[in-house]
Amino acid sequence: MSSKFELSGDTAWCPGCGNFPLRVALKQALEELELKPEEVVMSTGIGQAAKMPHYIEVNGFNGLHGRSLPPAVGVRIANKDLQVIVESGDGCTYGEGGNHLLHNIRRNVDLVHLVHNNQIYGLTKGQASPTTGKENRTGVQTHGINAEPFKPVKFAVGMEASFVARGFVGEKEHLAELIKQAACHRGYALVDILQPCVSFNKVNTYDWYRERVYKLPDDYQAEDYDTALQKAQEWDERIPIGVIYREEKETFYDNFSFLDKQPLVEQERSPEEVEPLLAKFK
Amino acid sequence: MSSKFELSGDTAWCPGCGNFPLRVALKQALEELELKPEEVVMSTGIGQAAKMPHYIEVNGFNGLHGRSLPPAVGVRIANKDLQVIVESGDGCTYGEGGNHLLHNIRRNVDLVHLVHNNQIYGLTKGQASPTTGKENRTGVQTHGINAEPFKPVKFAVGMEASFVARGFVGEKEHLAELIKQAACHRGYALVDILQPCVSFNKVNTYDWYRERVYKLPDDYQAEDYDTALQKAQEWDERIPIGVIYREEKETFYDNFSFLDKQPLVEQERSPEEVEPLLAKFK
Amino acid sequence: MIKNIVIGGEAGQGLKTTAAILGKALFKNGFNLHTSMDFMSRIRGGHNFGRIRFGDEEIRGPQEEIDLLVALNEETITRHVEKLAKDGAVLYDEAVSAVENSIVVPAEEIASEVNPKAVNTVYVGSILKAFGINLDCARSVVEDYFDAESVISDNLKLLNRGYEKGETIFKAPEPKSRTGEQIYLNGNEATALGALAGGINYYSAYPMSPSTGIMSYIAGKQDEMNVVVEQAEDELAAINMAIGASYGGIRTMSGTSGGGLALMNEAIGLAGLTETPLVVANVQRPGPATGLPTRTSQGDLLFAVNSAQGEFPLLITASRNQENAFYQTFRALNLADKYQLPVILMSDQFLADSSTNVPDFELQNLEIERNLIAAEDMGPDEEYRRYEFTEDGISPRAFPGQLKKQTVLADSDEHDEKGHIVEAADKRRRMVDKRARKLDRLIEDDLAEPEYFGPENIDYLLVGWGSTYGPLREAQSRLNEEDIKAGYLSFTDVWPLPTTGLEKLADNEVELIDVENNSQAQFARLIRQETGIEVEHRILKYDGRPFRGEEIFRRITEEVIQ
Amino acid sequence: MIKNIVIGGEAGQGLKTTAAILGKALFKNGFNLHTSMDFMSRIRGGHNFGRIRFGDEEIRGPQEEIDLLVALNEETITRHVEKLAKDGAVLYDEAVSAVENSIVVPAEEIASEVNPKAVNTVYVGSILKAFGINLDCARSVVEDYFDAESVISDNLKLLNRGYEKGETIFKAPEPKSRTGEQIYLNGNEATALGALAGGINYYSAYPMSPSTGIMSYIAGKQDEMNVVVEQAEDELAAINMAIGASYGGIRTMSGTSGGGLALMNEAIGLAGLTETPLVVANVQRPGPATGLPTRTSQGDLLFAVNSAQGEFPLLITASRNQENAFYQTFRALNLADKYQLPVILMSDQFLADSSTNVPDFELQNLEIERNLIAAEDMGPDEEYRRYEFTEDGISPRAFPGQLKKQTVLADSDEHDEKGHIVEAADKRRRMVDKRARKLDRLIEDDLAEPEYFGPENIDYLLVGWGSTYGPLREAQSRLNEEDIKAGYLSFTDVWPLPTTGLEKLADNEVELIDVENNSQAQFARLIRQETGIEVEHRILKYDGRPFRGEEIFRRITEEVIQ
Ligand SMILES: Cc1ncc(C[n+]2csc(CCOP(=O)(O)OP(=O)(O)O)c2C)c(N)n1
Ligand SMILES: Cc1ncc(C[n+]2csc(CCOP(=O)(O)OP(=O)(O)O)c2C)c(N)n1
Ligand code: SF4
Ligand code: SF4
Ligand SMILES: [Mg+2]
Ligand SMILES: [Mg+2]
Repeated sequence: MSSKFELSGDTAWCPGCGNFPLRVALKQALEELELKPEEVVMSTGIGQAAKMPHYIEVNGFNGLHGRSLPPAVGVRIANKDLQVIVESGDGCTYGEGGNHLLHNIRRNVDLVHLVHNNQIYGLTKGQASPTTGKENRTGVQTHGINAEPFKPVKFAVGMEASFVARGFVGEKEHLAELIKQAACHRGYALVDILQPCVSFNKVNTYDWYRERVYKLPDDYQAEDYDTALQKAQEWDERIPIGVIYREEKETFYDNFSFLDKQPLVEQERSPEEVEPLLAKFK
Repeated sequence: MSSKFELSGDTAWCPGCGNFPLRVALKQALEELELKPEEVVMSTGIGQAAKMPHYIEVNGFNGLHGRSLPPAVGVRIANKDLQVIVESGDGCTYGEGGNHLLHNIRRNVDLVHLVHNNQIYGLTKGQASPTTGKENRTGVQTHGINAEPFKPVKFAVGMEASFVARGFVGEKEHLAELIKQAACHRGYALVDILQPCVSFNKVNTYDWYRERVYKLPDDYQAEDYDTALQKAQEWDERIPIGVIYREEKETFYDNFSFLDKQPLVEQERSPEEVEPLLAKFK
Repeated sequence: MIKNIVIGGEAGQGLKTTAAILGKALFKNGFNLHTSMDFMSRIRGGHNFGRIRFGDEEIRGPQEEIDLLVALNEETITRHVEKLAKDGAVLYDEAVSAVENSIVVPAEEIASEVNPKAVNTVYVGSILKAFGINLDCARSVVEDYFDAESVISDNLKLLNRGYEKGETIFKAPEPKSRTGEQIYLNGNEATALGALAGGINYYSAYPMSPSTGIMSYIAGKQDEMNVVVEQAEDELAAINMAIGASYGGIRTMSGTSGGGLALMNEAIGLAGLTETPLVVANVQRPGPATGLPTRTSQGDLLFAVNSAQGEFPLLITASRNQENAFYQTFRALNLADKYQLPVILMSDQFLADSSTNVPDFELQNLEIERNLIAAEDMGPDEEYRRYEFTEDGISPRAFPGQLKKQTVLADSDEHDEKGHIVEAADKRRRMVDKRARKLDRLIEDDLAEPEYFGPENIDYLLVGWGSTYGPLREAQSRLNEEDIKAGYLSFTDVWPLPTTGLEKLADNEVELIDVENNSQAQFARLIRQETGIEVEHRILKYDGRPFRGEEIFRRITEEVIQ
Repeated sequence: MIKNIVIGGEAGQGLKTTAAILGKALFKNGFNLHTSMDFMSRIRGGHNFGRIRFGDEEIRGPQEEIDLLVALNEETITRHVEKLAKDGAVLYDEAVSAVENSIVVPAEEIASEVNPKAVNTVYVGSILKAFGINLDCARSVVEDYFDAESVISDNLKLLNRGYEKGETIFKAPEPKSRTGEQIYLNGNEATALGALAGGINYYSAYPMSPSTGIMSYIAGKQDEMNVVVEQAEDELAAINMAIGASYGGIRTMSGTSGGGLALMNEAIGLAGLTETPLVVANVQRPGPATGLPTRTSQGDLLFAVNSAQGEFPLLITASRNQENAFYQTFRALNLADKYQLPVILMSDQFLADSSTNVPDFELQNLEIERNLIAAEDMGPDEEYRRYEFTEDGISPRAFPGQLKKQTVLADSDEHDEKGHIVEAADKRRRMVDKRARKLDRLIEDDLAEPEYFGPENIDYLLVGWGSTYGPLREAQSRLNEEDIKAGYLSFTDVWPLPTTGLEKLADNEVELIDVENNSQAQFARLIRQETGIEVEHRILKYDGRPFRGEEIFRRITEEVIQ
C-alpha cells in the first residue's frame, strides 16, 4: 500500500532490522489517524532509531543524542495543532536522556513517545544500553553489565505516567493500534517497543521476544493503578504487550489559559504590547 | 557534646533552618559509627544543603550543581576503605542530577546518599524544585507548579534501590539511626530527609511535617517488596519515616575481582606492566 | 552635584527593599541615579550592601567615596567607614564616636512600636531627611510597593517617623527636569522587557544567579503577554526545549550564567547546524565552576565566542547598560531570525542587578522581523527545502505546518538542502560554505561598529566591551578633564569582531588600553586574533567586583601614564 | 617503492577484518605501512573503504592514486576507478572491461564451498598474490586473529584458494629489515596503551565515535591491568566520576568526541578550579552537533583552548601520530598530576582509526610521577591545606585518607587555602593568581616547542598541529625534492602556545602556510592571538576527509607558489 507518509530511498538500517516493521506500523497508524504529513512533527535524538524522520514523510527535528524529548515539548507549546511524536532509541531515551524522561512524565505534555528498545546501542556498534540484560557481553562490557537493567515500563508506571504501553515489532497490527491509542490519549504517552537489533544484540532476538511476549487480555484494567503496578513488573519469563497503564489527568496545557485558544505560532505580536509594563518603572 | 567532626565557624544557613538539626544527627551517626574524620568523604553538589562539608570536619568534594553522585562513585572506586557520603539538596539531586540518581540506583555502589529535601531551591532564593507541592507559588512558578511533584521514596522503591529510607530533621535521634543503618548497608542507600526551609518554603513547615510524619512500626517488613511499594506511596496525609525498603543484592564491586583486595589507590603501577599487551601488536 | 549612599547589613535584613524604595523615591524626585548591589551567596547573615549614587549630573556607575553610610549593623561601619568622605555622615542606631557626623536613628525601636517588619522604611525616611529631600516622592513609592492597606499605612507612618528622627546634614543636589520621560530599572528587567517587546512566546531556563531575574520577570507576565515560562529540569532541557519551540515557529529565549552556558554548549552548535534562531542571555559571574555565584565578571568572552565543537556562524553581542540591554535583546531576536543562527547576549551581574534611570523605551520605532517564508514565495510544484542554497546562504524558513503539503526537516547531522543526512565530501563542503556566507552578509549589513567617545585627536584609546561602559565613560571624561587626550571605544557586538572603527583609530601614535573585568585580557586577545593589533596596556579586575570610573581613572594615571 | 591498495564495499561486508588481516600480514612481512579507514555512519550498506599503503620507504599517510583496487561490490569500482594508476589493477569477482588489468576472483563462490563467513580471507590471499608476496605472514596472522580451530582452518584454506585463484601483477617492494623491533597499531590503541602505561586505574566514558576505541581497548584489559572501565549514563557522569576518582587519589582518564566534550565543559572548569588532575582525550570529528560522526576534523581547537566559563590553567596537547599518541598520553597524565590541572589530549578520526608501524615503545625510560605529598613533608602540628599558597602555585596534593588526622577539602566555589568558600576580593585575586602561576611554571619547565623539519634556509614555512604531521612531512619532502625551500613546524602542545620556535623562524622573509583540517584556520588565529604573527596562506580542508601528502603538495604549488 502506498502511503502519503512513504518516503522513497535507501535507509541506513540493516536488512532484517526491527526498525522496518516498526516503520510499517507507524505509517499505518498515521494513515488510520487520518493525519497529513505536514500535521505531524517527529522529534528524535541520535541513533539508528532516531533516523526515522529521514525515512518517513513528516516534519522532523533530528536533534542531539539524548535530547529527543525537550524539542518536542517546545514544538508542542508552539503549536497545539500538531501531532508531535518523540522517537528514539533506548540508549538515547533511557541513558543520555534519562533526566528528560523523568521530568516530562511529571510535565505531562501531550506527546507520543516511541522508544525503539533494542536493548543495545546500535549506531555506535553494540555497547550496552540501560536496558541490556545482565547475560549480555559487549566490546565494552567485557565482564558483562555492571548494573541492573533499567525497566522502562515499570519505571514509567512507578512514576504515574499518564499512558504507558509496550509493543513488539513482531506484532505490527497490535503496535499500530498502540500508537493510535497513544496519539488519541490526552497527555504524555510512552510506548516502549521491543525491536530486535539483528546486528548487535544476539541475546534478545526475534525468537527470544516471541517466546515471551503475550498480549494483555481484553478485560485487563489499564486504569487500575495497582493492577498496572503489578503487571509492569513482568519481564524475563513473560512479557506483556499492550496498554499497561492509562490515566486521564491534568496536562501541562491546563496550566495556561491562553494556550488552548489559538496556536501560539499564529498569534501576532507587537513591541507596543509592553507599553503597559513600563508604567511600573516610571 | 564536642565531637571530632565539629568544625567551628559561622555557617551560611539561616537561623532556624532544618539543616542545623540534620548536621547534629549526621555528626552523631558518624560518632556512633566510630569513624574518624579522615575516613569519611562527603561529595556534594551546589546548594544550601551542599555546603555541609564546609561545616563538618570530614574530607569533602564540593563539586558542581547536580553532580553530587558521580564524584562519589569515583572516590569509592579509588578507595574502598572510605565511607563515602553523598549529600545535596532536592533540586540538585532530583532536578539537575536526576539522571545520575536513576543510573546509580542501577549501579548499586556502596554509598550513603542524604538528600536535604526542603521541597524548594534554597540557595537561588525559592524557585520550585521537583518535590515542590502543587499548592506552592514562587517567583518563577507564578501560576503554581506546572508538573506533578516528584516522589523520591516511591521512585527509588520503584527502581528497586537496595536501601530506601525517609527521615525528618524534627526527629534527630531517629534520623541519626537511619544514617547509621544506611552506612552499614552494603550497596547504595538513599535517605530522603524532610528538612524545612524557613526562608522560602512557607507551605512545608515544621508544623506541616509534624502533623503528618509517623514512624514505621517495629514489625514493618522493609524486606518485603510489595509492602514497600505500598508504603512508598504514602504522602500528603500521612508520611512514614524509617527504612521503607531494604534488599541485599549484588553491588558494583562484585563485578570486579581486583577491587576487594586492596584499595586501588594503594596499588603501585609501573609502565612496564603494559609490556605483555604489546605482544599482540608485533 | 552627585551624592553617594551606601547601605549595608546582613543578608535577610531587607536591604533590597530599602534600596528599592529609596532608589525609586530618588528617581521620582527627578534625580539621575545608579544603584548597585553587592551580595554574598547566602540567604541570611554575612555582609551585603547597596550603593546608591544620585544627583543632577549624568551618573553611569558606582563610586567608592561615601557621603552617607547607612549601617543596619555594626559590621557595616567597620567595613566601610574608611571610605567615608571628609564631610560624610554615618546613620546608625547609636552614636558612632569615630566619625564626625553621626546621625542616630534607633530604627528598630521606632519600628517595633508600629510594625517591626517595616523597619527599612524608617531608614528611607531618615536618609531623605539627611539630604533635606521632601517625603512626597517616597510616599507614592510606598503606596505602590506594598499591596495590603494596613502594611501601606504602617510604612507611611514609619517613613514619617524616620524623617522626624533624622537630621539634615547635606545640601541635596537640585533635581533638574530630566530630558523626556524616564524609567528606572535594572539590567535583567531591561533584558526581559526587550525579550517581551521582541515577541517571545516561550522562555525556558534553569535558575542560576545572576540570570534568574530575567526568568522571574517574564514569569510574572505570562498571562498578560501570552508567554510560557518553563523552569526546566536542567540547562540541557532548557535550551533544547527553546530550540524546539523556535523550530516550531515561535520566538523563544533562554538565559543562564557561565556554568549553564557550558551545559548548553552542544545545543548552541545544534542551533548553528540546524539554523534554528536562538537567543541565549549569558549573565556572567566569576568562574570557573561555581566560582563566586553572586558577583560580577567578564570572564566568559572567549568561551562564548568559541562555543561548541566544530564551526558555525554565531553572533555574540554584549549590552553596555540598562537602556542598551533592552534594545540589544530586541535586536538579537531579529538578527537570530534573519540569519537563522544562535545569538549569545552577554551581560553580567553588575549590569543585571544595577538599576538606573534611562529614557523611556521608544517602542514605536521597533519592528519585529520574523523573516519567514510567505506561502506565495513557493512555486506551485516546488518542494520546500529547509536548507536551500542561496547567494547569501540564508535559506527560506518555514515552520512545520505552515505550508500546505510541505514538510520541514531539520537535522543535526550534516545534511542536504532538504535536510536529509549526507556524507559526501562536496556536499559537506557546500553546506559549510553556505552557513559561513550568512555571517559575511551579517558583517556587511548588520554588524554594529563600536561607539566612539572622546576628542578627535587622542594619545590614548581605551577599549572595552559590554557593561564596563558606564565606568569607562566616567574615566574617560575624568582623563579629558585632566587634559589627557583619551578616547574610548565601546563595543557591543564582539563576535564577529567589527574591526573598521578600531583599525581607523589604532594608528601608531595612539596607545591602546584594554579595560576588562577578567584576568586574561580576553578582549585584547580577541582583537589581536582578528586584527593583529596589539593592545599594549591592560587594566584588569578579576575579584568579582565591578569597576568604578574613578578607579579606572586612577589606575590609568598610575599604571599607564605615570 | 610504495604500493597503494584500496579495498571498498558495503558496511557489514567485513572490510575491517580484511584490512586488519592484510595490514598485519604486510607488517609481519617487514614492510612499512599505513592503513586508513573511510567509514559511513551506518552498520550495513552504503560505501566504506580502507586504504593500505605499504613499501620499503617511510610511509606517513594515505595516498590517492591506487595500484590495486579491491572491489567487494560494483559500487567500489564506479567510485574509485578514476584514481587507478596507469598500470593499476582491479580485483573483483568478475572481469572489469573498463580497466586494463582485471584480476577475477569469484571470492563468494570460493568461500561458499568452505565457509561463507570467511570470504574476506579469499581476498587477502589474492591480494598478496597480486604482489607476489608469500603467504607465510598471513598464515600466522589468521592463526592469531581467530579463536576456534575450525574457523582458523577454514580461513587458512580460503587464504590458499584466494592465492591460487589470484594472479601476480606487480613487483612487490623488497621488505627491508626495519630498524629495531616494531609494532603495528592505530591511534586509539596507542592512546589506550599510553593510558595504561601511565597507570590509570579508572576510565569512564560514554560511547561516541571515533573515541570509543580507546574505551573498548582498555575495557578488554580490566582484569589484567586492574582498571575499572565504566560506561557512564552520559558524559556529565563520565567526567564527574573521573574527577571524583582522581580526587580519590587514583589516575583516571576519560575520552569523547566534540559533542561529548561540550557536555564535559563545565566539569573541565571544575577540575581547573579544584585543581584536580584530569586527562580527557578528545577524538575530533566534524561538527557542530552530530555533524559527520565517523569522519575526521580538526575543528575543535579553539573550542578546547577556551573550554568552560571563567579562567583557569589548562593544557591542550595534540598527538601527531600513533607513536606520539602513546607518549603524549603518558606525558599528559604526568603533567596533569604535576600541575594539578585538566589536560585535553587532541586526536581525531584520522589518527584514531589509522594503523601504522612504529618503533616498539620504550617503557623502561618512562616514569610515573604522581607528585603527591609525602607524609613526612607535613610538620607535626601542621594543618593540611589543599590549596596552600606556594611560589609556583603548585600546592602539596594529598588524597583523602592519605594523611593521618588530616582532611582534604576540594571546592568548586572560590576558596581559601584550606578549601573553604571565600568571597573577599583579595582572597579571590590571590587564588586566581596562584592558579595562573602554575601555567607560568609549566611554560618554563614542560611546554613542548614544535618540532622543525626542513633545511636551514627556507622561503616557506608550513605550520600544522597534531595528526596532519604525516601528510605534512610528506608534502614538505616533496616540496624540497622540487627545490622549493620549505620547512615544516609541527606542534603538539598548542595551549599554552609555545612561541619561541615559531617566532625564531617566522621572520619577514619567510612566507607562512597554515595547513588545517577545518574551515576557519583556527590554529592560524591562535597564532596571531598569541604572537601577532599573521600566517598569510591557508590550506584548509573541511569535508571530513584527511589530507594526503601529495594533495597538500599540489595545493601549495597551485594556491601559494603558483
Ligand atoms: C553527546 C553524544 N554522546 C554520544 C553520542 C554517540 N552516540 C550516537 S547514537 C548512540 C547510541 C545509540 O543507541 P540507541 O539510542 O539505543 O539507538 P539505536 O542506534 O540502538 O537505535 C551514541 C552513544 C552522540 N552522538 N552524542
Ligand atoms: C549548572 C548550574 N545550574 C544552576 C546553578 C544554580 N543553583 C545553585 S544551587 C541551586 C538550587 C539549590 O536547590 P537545592 O539543590 O534544593 O538546594 P538547597 O539550596 O535548597 O539546599 C541552583 C539552581 C548552578 N550552580 N549550576
Ligand atoms: S544496528 Fe541493529 S538496530 Fe541498527 S539498523 Fe542494524 S539491526 Fe537495526
Ligand atoms: S534558604 Fe532555606 S534551606 Fe537554605 S539555609 Fe535558609 S532556611 Fe535553610
Ligand atoms: Mg538501541
Ligand atoms: Mg532544596
